[in-house]
Amino acid sequence: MSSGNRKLVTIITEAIIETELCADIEELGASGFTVSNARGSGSRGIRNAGWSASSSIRIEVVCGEAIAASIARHVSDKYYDNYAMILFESDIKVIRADKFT
Amino acid sequence: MSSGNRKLVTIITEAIIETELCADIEELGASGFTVSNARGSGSRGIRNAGWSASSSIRIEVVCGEAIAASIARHVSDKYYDNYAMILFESDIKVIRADKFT
Amino acid sequence: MSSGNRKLVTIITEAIIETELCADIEELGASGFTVSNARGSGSRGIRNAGWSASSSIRIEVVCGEAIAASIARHVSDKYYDNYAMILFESDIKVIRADKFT
Amino acid sequence: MDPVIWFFALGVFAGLARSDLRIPPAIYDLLSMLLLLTIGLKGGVELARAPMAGILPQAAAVVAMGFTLPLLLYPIARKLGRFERADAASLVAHYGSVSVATFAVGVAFLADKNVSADSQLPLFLVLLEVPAIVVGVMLARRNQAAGQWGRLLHEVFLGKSIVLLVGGLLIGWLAGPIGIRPLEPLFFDLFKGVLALFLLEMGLIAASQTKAVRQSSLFIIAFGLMVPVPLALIGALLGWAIGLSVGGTTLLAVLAGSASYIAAPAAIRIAVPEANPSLSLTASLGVTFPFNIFIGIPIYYHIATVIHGGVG
Amino acid sequence: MDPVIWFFALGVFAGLARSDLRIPPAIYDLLSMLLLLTIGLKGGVELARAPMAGILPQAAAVVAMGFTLPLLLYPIARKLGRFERADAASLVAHYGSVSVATFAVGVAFLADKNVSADSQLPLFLVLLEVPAIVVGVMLARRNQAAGQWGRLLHEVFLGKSIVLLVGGLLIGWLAGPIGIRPLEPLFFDLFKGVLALFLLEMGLIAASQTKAVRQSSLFIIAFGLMVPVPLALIGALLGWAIGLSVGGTTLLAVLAGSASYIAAPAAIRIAVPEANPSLSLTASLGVTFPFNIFIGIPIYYHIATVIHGGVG
Amino acid sequence: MDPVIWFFALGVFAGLARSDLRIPPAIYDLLSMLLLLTIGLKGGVELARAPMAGILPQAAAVVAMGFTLPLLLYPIARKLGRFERADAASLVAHYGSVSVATFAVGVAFLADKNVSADSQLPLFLVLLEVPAIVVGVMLARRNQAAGQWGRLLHEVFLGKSIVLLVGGLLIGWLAGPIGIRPLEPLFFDLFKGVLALFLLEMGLIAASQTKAVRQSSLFIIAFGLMVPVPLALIGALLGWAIGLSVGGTTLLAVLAGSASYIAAPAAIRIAVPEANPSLSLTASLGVTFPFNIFIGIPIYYHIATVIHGGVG
Ligand SMILES: Nc1ncnc2c1ncn2[C@@H]1O[C@H](COP(=O)(O)O)[C@@H](O)[C@H]1O
Ligand SMILES: Nc1ncnc2c1ncn2[C@@H]1O[C@H](COP(=O)(O)O)[C@@H](O)[C@H]1O
Ligand SMILES: Nc1ncnc2c1ncn2[C@@H]1O[C@H](COP(=O)(O)O)[C@@H](O)[C@H]1O
Ligand code: NA
Ligand code: NA
Ligand code: NA
Repeated sequence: MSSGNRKLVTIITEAIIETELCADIEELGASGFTVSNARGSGSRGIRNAGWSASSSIRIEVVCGEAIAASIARHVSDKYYDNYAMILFESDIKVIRADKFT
Repeated sequence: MSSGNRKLVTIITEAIIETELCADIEELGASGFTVSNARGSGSRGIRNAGWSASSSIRIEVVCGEAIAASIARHVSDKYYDNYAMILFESDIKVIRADKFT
Repeated sequence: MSSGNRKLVTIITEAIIETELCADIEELGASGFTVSNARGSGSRGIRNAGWSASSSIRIEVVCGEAIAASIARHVSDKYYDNYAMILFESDIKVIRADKFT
Repeated sequence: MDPVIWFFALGVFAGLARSDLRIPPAIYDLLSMLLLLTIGLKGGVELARAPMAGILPQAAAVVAMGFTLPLLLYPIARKLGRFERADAASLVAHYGSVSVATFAVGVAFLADKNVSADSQLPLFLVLLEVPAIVVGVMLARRNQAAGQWGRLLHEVFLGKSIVLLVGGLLIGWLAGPIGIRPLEPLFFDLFKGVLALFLLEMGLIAASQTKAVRQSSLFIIAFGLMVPVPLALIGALLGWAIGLSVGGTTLLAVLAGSASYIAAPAAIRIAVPEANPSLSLTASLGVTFPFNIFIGIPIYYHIATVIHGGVG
Repeated sequence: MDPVIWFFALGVFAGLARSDLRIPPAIYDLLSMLLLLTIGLKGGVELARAPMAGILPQAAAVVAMGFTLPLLLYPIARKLGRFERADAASLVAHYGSVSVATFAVGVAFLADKNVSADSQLPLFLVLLEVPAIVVGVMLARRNQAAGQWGRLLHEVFLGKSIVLLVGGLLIGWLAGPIGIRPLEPLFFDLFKGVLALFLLEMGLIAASQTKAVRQSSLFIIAFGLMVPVPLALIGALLGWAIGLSVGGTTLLAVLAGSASYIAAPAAIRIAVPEANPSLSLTASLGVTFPFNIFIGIPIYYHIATVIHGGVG
Repeated sequence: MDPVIWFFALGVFAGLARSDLRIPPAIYDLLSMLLLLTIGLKGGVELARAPMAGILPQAAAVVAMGFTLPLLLYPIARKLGRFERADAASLVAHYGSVSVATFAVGVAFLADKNVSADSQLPLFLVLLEVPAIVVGVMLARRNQAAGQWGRLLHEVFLGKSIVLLVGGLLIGWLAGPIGIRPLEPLFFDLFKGVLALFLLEMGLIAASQTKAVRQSSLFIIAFGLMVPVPLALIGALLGWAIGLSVGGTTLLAVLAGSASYIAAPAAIRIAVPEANPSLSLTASLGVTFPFNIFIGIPIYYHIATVIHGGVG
């Protein structure tokens, strides 16, 4: 069981950009991503899943430091100003680390 | 892209107190929160989303150390004894850190 | 409010093994677990919740280092080769730490 | 036996046999929403036909019963059950309040027998949901802070079941028998089918309670089995006394003999969080609900016909 | 008043009173899917009966109106509202486009009055959804990159509402009045009930907009209240001019006077992300939608009868 | 062509065109639950009418076919397809087992043609679901631990599709044609509409398989296209031999020629996890399902009429 240190990048944002954002993440070199539904409140008001047009998603990406940095940069440049969004990063240890670039 | 260190506070608890708990969190000074649905099992038995009255939620709050501590204290004082609940904290790095108090 | 350091083990895998995997986790000594629904993409292709037979789940377990290690070992031995799955671990601080073995 | 009851049995079987059959929560919400609106609309349409005059004193009597039943049960729970005050209060709140699903099965039972019921019963269903919860909370904490009470009453009166029932009543009453016609295919024609699916889910839930039932004290099981008939008898006598028909008397008995498992648990969880929620739920959902739909309702109907001199 | 409107009122009440009543997103999706398919199928079946000959020039006129309305509104938003270009463009895209739920309430309104409408109206509904969005995006960015346009048109033309409407139209047209019969119980008989549940949710959503409405500028509220009738008048005149019946004229007025809150927000969110989405949504959902279903539709029907000389 | 088939086509189109049309998983669960219960209930009601006497030997013959078909296919998958043992076993388990949705389309097809079918077919549907899976697992691992077998049989026999089909059969049989009447509006009248929505989702799913189909070996595509008709022919001959009507013969052919994509994938995923799930799924869902509903079913009906001497 090879295990190693990686970054977990979490993005919470509007469901409407799911397709585009996931495509961007793959393009930036991440080996995968996980999406789940969420709702919440932040600087740009309440976002409630009760009405599909304004629901949120949480995207998680396990990746190396370099890709994490480039996701953070790209995503914040491209979307942050116009879409409700937060992005954070934490340190994790993954098993079978070799499959995460 | 300003980034900085913050805490991620995660609370897993009963769906029935969502409204009240979220109001408390905002009152304690957090700039936002994210809620998603969950199910699980712990010291207070199985909680299955199949029956709405006993489903769980997971609340996540990104905030500074002081607010994290006050959330932990307040929430555990007010709810821990009577509601199924766990609470934990981890270190994260957020982009646009200035917006998280 | 006693608080202490623990591990958060996160497993993202196929929904079909939820029952079995959760039973394993309890058997390995974890005091509980939390499950939520997800979708995603990884080395084994796209997994979309749109069709129930191929949806994913995310399981989180709060536990001590020893149990975290045994979960990682057991799970990766038993499931990793045949099921779409990733597993990672992070450091957290929990309140009422005594209840997490 | 009415086929909808078999759906309950199917759910219990699937649950006990650990089948992977599940009703998604969203579907459960849809089904219960449809049931509540249907009962409300049906009652409202009937009320539009009936003279409102005589209903007020009847309603007052029904509300009085709602306050009385939990007070009758409380000593039993404290003395015989040796329950802490919070747990006893929670239990009597559940049994004083009512179960919409049991009521719906009662409605279907009467429809099968071609027995009609008075139009005000859905109104009584609404009226009976609240008083027992209030009594339960008062028993648990006599010096409740005022702010908490506000929140509790809000929770109960604006809980979705009351909003949908009362909303349905009003809409049915405003629309009347003709205005409601375009809504009938969804709300009236599908009623039995929707009830069947709902009972399938109820069966799955009841099965998930079996472990709790087995672990619970004998008292809880005995309570769940033996309390409904006496309560229903009180309901039936009251129904007869205030001049309801046989059908109406049966349904009032069903309401009195049923125990809440939606409104009461939610309200008590908030107002009396130190009560153990699984105690009351085990009794009401795991014992009394199945008892009522299989055994209780036919008994209550029999009681109603006897009281009305229908036998002999 | 049509009882489905009361469901909207019930939703608004529940939302304002902060009831815990919620429609799960999956159920909202089911309801809107059923409405869209029903409208499409109904239109398709009617089209199968009608001669297609005269429809083409009518359709061209309707599309022309779709391009014109937002251009008429744009100066108002810029000058009177003092909006930035992006916000003004977003607003006129919403009001130039159409609301399926308002259309459905219009259809139910006419059915209640036993007024029949021309079969091509669902087709016009589809045709009117797109042009205003295109105009809005062009107003916001005249030098839009070509790649973005591709994505936008894809988003709009293959958005689920158009796919279901056009798909329903085609299937209804292919199946014809007889082939469609086995589908009628779900899609036609349940229509009003489904619409009622949908409006319940719309009421909850509208109530959640009240805070936004109160915080928004007076201009937005005035815009939402005063723009629909003139727009509807244009629609009614066009309907009369191209030879529609009173019913068809009413529905074209409804389309013109309604504002989009599904297709337009989604498309604009992608094509003009710097526009503040809550401005347009507050106006269309929080102000214009309730205005139209309570007050607007009867007015538009009155206008249509007057134009057709039906009064006097 | 039956309009429900167009819904499948609409789903495929929307999926290929990357529309944002999605059916929420909870709705998919509701639709499949309704279909399974409807088929079960319908069969049960018919069984209540029919004499049970002759059915037992027929059932035995059908089960024997269920064990035989995968054994016939296995050498093809191993020799011609050069598949590993696990993958070949998985593939034949899928094709030996049956597809409820294909069966439902077959039922709708016959209803359109006013051809009635024998009442025991839903029973045969249940009986055919299991044997092929058992054979597949035995082919994959001859020395399977006993404990695993227990779990597998549990998974299959208590999987939700069998629980709902058998439960529906029993309830329909207990209720009989009169007792079932109140359930007809939901389960029988809406059947075609529910099937239409279900096929819309199936179309979306099939479209999502196109990438897998394109990437898969030619063998998988050829297998998915060429195996159904011979299998269906076997089914038709057996149906004729055991004395079924033309309708019943057609449906048994449909069952034989269809491939499972719900029960089998789930069971095989657990019992033979080293098999690549996308191979079998691509064939059964991406190739055989569309083939059967567009082309196969009419052919099987033709075969059945020819065997019964209906042509000439
Ligand atoms: N402090 C926070 N903690 C947790 N989640 C947050 C926080 N702030 C914002 N969010 C989430 O991120 C989404 C977008 O945030 P914003 O762009 O600030 O409106 C919100 O709807 C929340 O779900
Ligand atoms: N060790 C654990 N790891 C992950 N989640 C847990 C754990 N213990 C409890 N939970 C979650 O927290 C909820 C409440 O826990 P408890 O109060 O211990 O019953 C459970 O239903 C689980 O969802
Ligand atoms: N790099 C990643 N980051 C986040 N989630 C991932 C990643 N790789 C895989 N996953 C998730 O884990 C599931 C199984 O991964 P795999 O076994 O690689 O197909 C995927 O469907 C994703 O939900
Ligand atoms: Na009661
Ligand atoms: Na408009
Ligand atoms: Na087969």
